[in-house]
Parts: sequence; structure tokens; C-alpha cells
Amino acid sequence: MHIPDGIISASAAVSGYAATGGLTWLSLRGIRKQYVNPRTGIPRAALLTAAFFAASLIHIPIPPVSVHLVLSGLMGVILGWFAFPAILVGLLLQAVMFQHGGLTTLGINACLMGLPALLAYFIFRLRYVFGWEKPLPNAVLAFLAAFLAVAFGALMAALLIVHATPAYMDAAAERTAVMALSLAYLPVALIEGIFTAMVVIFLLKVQPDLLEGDRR
Amino acid sequence: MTDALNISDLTFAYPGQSPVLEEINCTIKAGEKVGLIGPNGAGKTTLFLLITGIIKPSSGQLIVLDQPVKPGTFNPAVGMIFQHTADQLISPSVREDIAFGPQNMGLNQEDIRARIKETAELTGITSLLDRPPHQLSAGEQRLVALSGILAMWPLLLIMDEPTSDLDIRYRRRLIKLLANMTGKTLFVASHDLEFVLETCSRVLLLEGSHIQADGDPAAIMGSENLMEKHGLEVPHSLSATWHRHKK
Amino acid sequence: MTDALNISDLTFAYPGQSPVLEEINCTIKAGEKVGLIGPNGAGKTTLFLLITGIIKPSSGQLIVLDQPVKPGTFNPAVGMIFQHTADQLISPSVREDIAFGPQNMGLNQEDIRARIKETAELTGITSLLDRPPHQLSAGEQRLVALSGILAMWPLLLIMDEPTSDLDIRYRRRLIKLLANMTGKTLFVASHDLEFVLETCSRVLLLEGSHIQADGDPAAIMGSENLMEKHGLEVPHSLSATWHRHKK
Amino acid sequence: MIAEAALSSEATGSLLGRWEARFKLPGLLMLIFSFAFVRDLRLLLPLLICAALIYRFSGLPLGYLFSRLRLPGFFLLAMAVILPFWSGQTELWRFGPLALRLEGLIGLLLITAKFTAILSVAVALFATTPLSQLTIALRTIGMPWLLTDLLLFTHRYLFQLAGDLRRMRTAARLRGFLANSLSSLKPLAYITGSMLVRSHDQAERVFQAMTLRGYGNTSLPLPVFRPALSDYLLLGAAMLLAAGFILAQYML
Repeated sequence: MHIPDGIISASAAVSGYAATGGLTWLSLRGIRKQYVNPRTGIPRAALLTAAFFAASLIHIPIPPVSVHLVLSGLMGVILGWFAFPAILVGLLLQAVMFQHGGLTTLGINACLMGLPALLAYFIFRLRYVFGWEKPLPNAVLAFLAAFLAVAFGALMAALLIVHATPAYMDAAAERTAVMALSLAYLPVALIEGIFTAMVVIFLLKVQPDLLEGDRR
Repeated sequence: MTDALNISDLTFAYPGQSPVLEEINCTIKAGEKVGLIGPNGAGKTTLFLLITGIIKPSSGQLIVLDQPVKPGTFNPAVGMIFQHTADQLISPSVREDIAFGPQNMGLNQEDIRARIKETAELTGITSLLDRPPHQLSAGEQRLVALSGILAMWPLLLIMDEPTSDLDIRYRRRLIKLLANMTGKTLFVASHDLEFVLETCSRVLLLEGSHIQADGDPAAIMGSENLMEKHGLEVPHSLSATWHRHKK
Repeated sequence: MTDALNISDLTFAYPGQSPVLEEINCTIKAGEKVGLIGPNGAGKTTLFLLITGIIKPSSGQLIVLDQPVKPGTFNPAVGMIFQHTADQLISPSVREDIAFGPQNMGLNQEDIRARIKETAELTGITSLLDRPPHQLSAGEQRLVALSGILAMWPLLLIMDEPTSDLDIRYRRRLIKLLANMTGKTLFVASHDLEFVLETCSRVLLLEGSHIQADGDPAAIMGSENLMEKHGLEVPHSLSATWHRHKK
Repeated sequence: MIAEAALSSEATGSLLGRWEARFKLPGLLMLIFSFAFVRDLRLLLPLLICAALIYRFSGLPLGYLFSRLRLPGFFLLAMAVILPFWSGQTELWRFGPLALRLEGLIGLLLITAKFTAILSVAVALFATTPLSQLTIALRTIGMPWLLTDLLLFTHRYLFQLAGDLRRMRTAARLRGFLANSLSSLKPLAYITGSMLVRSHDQAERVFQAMTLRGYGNTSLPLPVFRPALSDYLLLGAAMLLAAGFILAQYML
């Protein structure tokens, strides 16, 4: 779902950076509210970011093909306000180390993955609103959070690719393209939802405080 | 079956590097308990990964339990305990973790339950079955990892530094467990020479990508010459001259 | 300053649990080399975290280098080597890792460079300075972790299981390094009793949240009665009766 | 999979390698962005020449660039198949239901050229700048310390955790786990969960170790530096080039 360099217009790339600046500021404000000393959260966020980064290389077989995990939903659920900085840093590292993912599009890509992660964070927080502690409702919430995160991300990416591409397309072709690109991500969103629900069930059993990283 | 392991002319090198193992030849008979000693980086773990078929030899032949090793295929008869147990324990409960191997072997629920019960009794971890392995102490985790392997009824059991994070109580428990284990071939790498001395009836000394010595543990580990040449030390229980060394 | 450490009536419990440490009293003189032995879970690491001010005692008093411990404040005079070196090596290169502590002490670039050079020469890792720490062997990593602490010129050096992942060569190197270290107080927890015997002039036996014995290493670790009672074993170098035990 | 970009001695000794990161980063970033502004076909050749020259100044071998281009190149391939047939109205050539269209072809040309140019400069930038220098440069151009600290520590633990994950999967494989169907989803979720638990525990210890070495004790001042004349000259040149591309795009 990463948009590579060269295909979107410069103004879209600059707007992406601006939006990323805004979201980073918002996230840092969230983090400062949560931690007396934000530094205390950094090792945890860094190690988990590295873990997510490594885990996103796992390929899930959907015969006959295999897809790799996006994990934006799971990152939101576990990292909370740290999710956006974590994704930004992860993408920057990808660009620095593998030139993968794009540099002019870094801002855009951070938004495409980071906004859905924050969405997932807020969806999963509903468990506090309802006071849910049992595995099943938590798993359902986790599924919804991750499914919607991927679906939302895919839709935004499809809209961007079709609209921001410099070449001309007629309106009908555009709609078809957006539909096709988003639908292609439907199985991925489903897998991602199930996968995230399973990880959440695992963590509830093994180390529930990992899911409450935003509660200290 | 008379040989558990048959290695001939085995060489392994990572691409573009000098060989980690070179022209290794070695046979381990079924039922033998063999220790593998040598400094860090001597290739002990690499040898284990080759035997289990995780990596492919650059050249040479590996026959395990009368079958040539086919890299990438699952052979429940060969079990390996990793140096860091955290690499091995992945399930939310000890019970599920022990069941993981047998499930992948395609056993039915009843057989799996029987194996969990029997293995947990053998290793003495029945009371831990419903706990998450991640919350256990290092010693308990080691026994859980061992149980997960034993439940597959392996004929060849490979262990990489099994005592490195154990306290004396759990180390002693592991030594007893291994001593009572019959019918299995044991191949164990360790820096803990006293442990090797108590557990194994034969020892291989690996250094500089070659097997430097092969034979009776007390004879090899008791030879000050041989040990010091390869960066090792005679264990205290074999050394009459220890106090002279002290300062 | 005559005392490096002064512990009185120290008790610590995690919320809602029974105490890990109870009414501990103990004084360590400046320059002493003290070993801390006992089974896993006896509270050795907890005691270290209390001394360094990472966690707060439930009750009692801790005076380190003539100053009461203030949890949460940085005291470069107290250095701790963690059991798993990967937890401690946080920088992209060995050089930067050694510089981390001195930088946080507010030293200037020139002093930092001098300390890196001097420490690396002492521990013999000058050739590794530009390597990433995570690519080094376990033994090299341990020396890097030690260098990162020594560069802060600590007066009290605390080590948690420093030999657990070392091969014999690096274990010997560490023993020599510690033997040559003068003017520092050493407090080291280890299951490797032979290591404690070679390094320390005094030993504390911790079990069941109490200090069970305190005194001469050879006397304490040589007492079969005492050791077996607390889940330990007399080290082979002190045991005349070892061969009787073997089977 | 995860390998470190090795800094060859040619790269560190090259013109770009000697350029102070705090000037190089903004300079080359501006240039990269100016590339993104280009829409005029006549500017493509100057753009590619400029990128090629910068890559040349990095002292890196061409093979390194190609190895870096391979992975994102797959996306380009997909665009190459779709764009010329989907987009535009001017038909150049028709084959049954398929029509090759001029606008699509031009779009593809633009994308390919810009993509290659931006990537070449990015490769040259990052391969000649060690991460520690890069973070200092990022802080100089205004990135908050929380992000740069996160960047450094994430990078540090990435290799360890990738190794942990690899060994966990190896151990699972030796117990018969094969990731070959959807039923492997549960073990993979467990492995991921275990890795998160491990990382979480380790983070606690890492934080303790860092605190004992004074992390957060002082906010570290950025190291002072006296830029050389060449640093200014190179920055000036990069800014001029960037302005040139943007102006040319609007004038033409």
C-alpha cells in the first residue's frame, strides 16, 4: 500500500508532509498528557516498533498467493498515541535502509498507515467505555479495529493513486479503478482482522497489561 | 537401526565466507550420549542446524536415523532444544505448547492428551500446565521446552547450551532427567564441562571448523594440553592441580 | 568513605505479594569484592535494582557511597552490568555505546574521547570500536557492556550473572580483568560458584528473602550442609568427596 | 531479509561522503522535491543527468543502485502494464479491446524517470550518511527529539528482533509448523504475540539499563560544528538546482 516516489504530484507530496507534521504534533501532545516524562515510553515504543517492523515481513498464505501483514490496526491497539510516531519512524527507516516506500511520499504514506492506526486505537478503546474484559468482546473489537484500519487505508490509497496520478482518466474509469483497488484489499483486511483478534486473545491470556499501554 | 547420526565429509560455509565446518566425519550410535564442546563460534550451533535440516551443507552427506537429511521436511524423530528457550515457547499455555508438535504430526486429540499427561509427569511440570510459559522462571521454561520436544517422541535429542541460564537446582534436575532417559540418542553442546562430564559417555571437541578430539570425556577433558590448546580448561573435578592455577 | 554500601532493615515486596527481601542488613566496605549466591528467584536481581535506585524499598534504608539512595536520580558512581547484554548495548556502534554514559554525565567531547580510548584499552576492545555491538559474539558484547559502565568511572560495580553466556576463554579474560581492578567495590551475583571463588573475597548467600550466610567464600561454599540446605552444591574445586556423588 | 547498508570506504571518502550531513540532508531533500515538481517532458533529460551526476559523486558502484531499485521496481512494472492502456484518449494503436494511448505512455515515461531520479539521489544520500549523523541532521532541521530517539532505538533493536523472529519460526518449523495454508494463521499470531511479550519485557530492562547510564539526565546539546566552505558551496549548488527545476517547470 506504499505509494512510491514519482507518481503523485509535488503538491500532494508536500501536503502529505504537512499532514504528517500535524499528526505528529497531535500525537506528541497525546503522549505528553499520558506520560509525566515521555522518555520513559521510548524504549517500549522502540522495541515494539522494531517487533512490528519484523513481523510485517511475515507472509500469510492465501492460496494461491501470499500477502504480507500491514499491522496498522495492531500497532494502534498496542501503541496508542505512540502509533503514529512509530509508523513514521518505521517508514523512514525503510526508506533509509532499503529505499523502499518512497521519500517524497513519506508524509503521504505515514498518513495512509498512521491515520488508520489511530482509528484502530480509538475503536479498541471502546472496551473501556463498555468495561469489557472477557476475550470474546475484546476479540471482536480487535477484529473491527484492524479490519477497518486496513479497509480505510486501502480506500485512501486507491483514491490517491487514481486522483493524484498525473495522467488523465475519464470519470467512469476512475471509479472502476478505485473500486478494483479497494476490493483487492478486502481479503487482506479480513485476514488482518482475524490475525489481530488472535494476537489480542493471546495477549489477554499471557500479558494483558500490554494492551493497556495507554493507561498508565 | 544402529547409527543415529552419520556425517561424512561435511563442509559448510556461508556465502562468500571461509567454512564454518570443514570435512567433518563422525558417527553417533543409537543410544549414545555425546557432548559437543569448543569455544564460541566453533560451529556447534551450525552443526545442529545442519543435522536438523534447517540449513543445507555446502558439500558432504548427513544421514540421520538411517535417512538422508532432506532440508525443509519435518522429522519429529529429531528434536532440538534451542539455547534461548524464549525462541521455542510460543503458545499461550504450557499445555498448548506441548501439544504444538504432536498436533503438527497429525495425531488425534486423545493421543495428544495422553502424550501431554505422560510428558508432563516425566519432566515434573504437571502443575504448570495451565500457566502461560512466558511467566515461568528460566528453569521451568527449560523443562517446558524439553517437554514440547519429548512429546514428539524423538529418537535423537539435540540440545544447545541447556544449562546456560539454570540455577543449581534446575541444573541438577536436568542432569537427573537426562540420566534416566533411555533409548534416546543425546547430542548436547555446552560450555558447562562438569555438566557434560556428568551426562555424556563420549565427547567431541570442535574448534577451527574441525573435530579436534573424539572419545572418553574424562580422558579428553582431563588432558590439560589438549584443552588449553583449544581455548578450554580442565574442569575442576578432573584437575588435581587446580590450586596451583589459582594464582 | 569507608563503606560502599550500607543496608539496614531493608524489606521489599511487589504490591499484594509476599516480600522478596525481608529485613536485610549488610555492610560492604569500599574496595571489597563480594559475591552473591542463591537459587533463582531468591531476590538477587531485586536487591541490585534497589541498590541502584531503580525500584523503591517497601521499608528500610539504603546508603550507597555515603549517600542515601534517591530512586530515579542518576548516580554515575554506581554501575550495573545486566544479565543479558543485549539489554544494555543500545547504540549503533561500540564507540557510541561507551560514550553514552559519559555524555549523559555532561562531559565535554575531549574528555569523552579520552575515556573511550582508555576504557577500550583496559578491556582490550579497541579493535571493535567501530563495529555495531549486536554483531559481536557474546563474550565481546560482555566486554563492551563492561566498558560502557567503566567509562563512567564507577566506584561500586554491580554485575548480574556476568559469566552466564561466556565461553571459557572470555570467562577467563573477565576473571583476570576483575582481579586487576583496584579501588572499585565489586558486588556480583552468579550461579557460577567457581567464578565467585576466584573473584570474590567474601560471599553472601541469599535464600528465602533472607541472607543465610555471610563470610569467607571457601568456608561458606565448602560447607556441604549449608549449600545443600539452600539448593546449592559445593563447587568441585572445594569438594574432596565429589567422586562419591557422581553416581 | 534485513541487512544493513554497508558504508564502503569509497562512499565515505567521496564528495557526498565528506559533505556535512546537516547541510547535505536539507540540500538533497530540496532537490528531490524539486524533481517531484517536474511535469514537462523536456525537463526529463536534465533531471536524469542531474541525478546521475549526484550518484556519481557518491562513489557508490552502479550495481548497488540496481540492487536497490529492484524491489520498488515491481510497482513500476505494474504501472507499465496498466497506464498506457487505461489512461488517456489519443489512441496510438489498437489491438482488439486493448488500445495503446498517448497520454498513458507519457505518464509512464514521466513516472519512470522521476522515480529513477529520486531514488538515485536518495540512495546516494543515505548510503553516504551513517544513521547517527543522519539523526543529528534530522534534529537540526526540526525533527523532535522523541522521534530521533525512537529512530535510533528502533534501528538498534530491529536486527535483534528480526533474529528472534527467525529463530522462533525455525523452532516452530522443527516442530512441524509449515506456513502453507490459512490454518497457519493461529501459530503465526502466537509467534507474533510471543515476540511482542518478549519485546515488552526487554523494553523494561533496556529502560532500566539506560536510566542507570543517565538517559534523560541532561538533554544533550547538539554537537557544535564549523561548516567548511565546501559545505556551503554544495548546499548553494543544490538549492540553485532545485530552484532551477521548479522555475523551469513554471516557465515552460
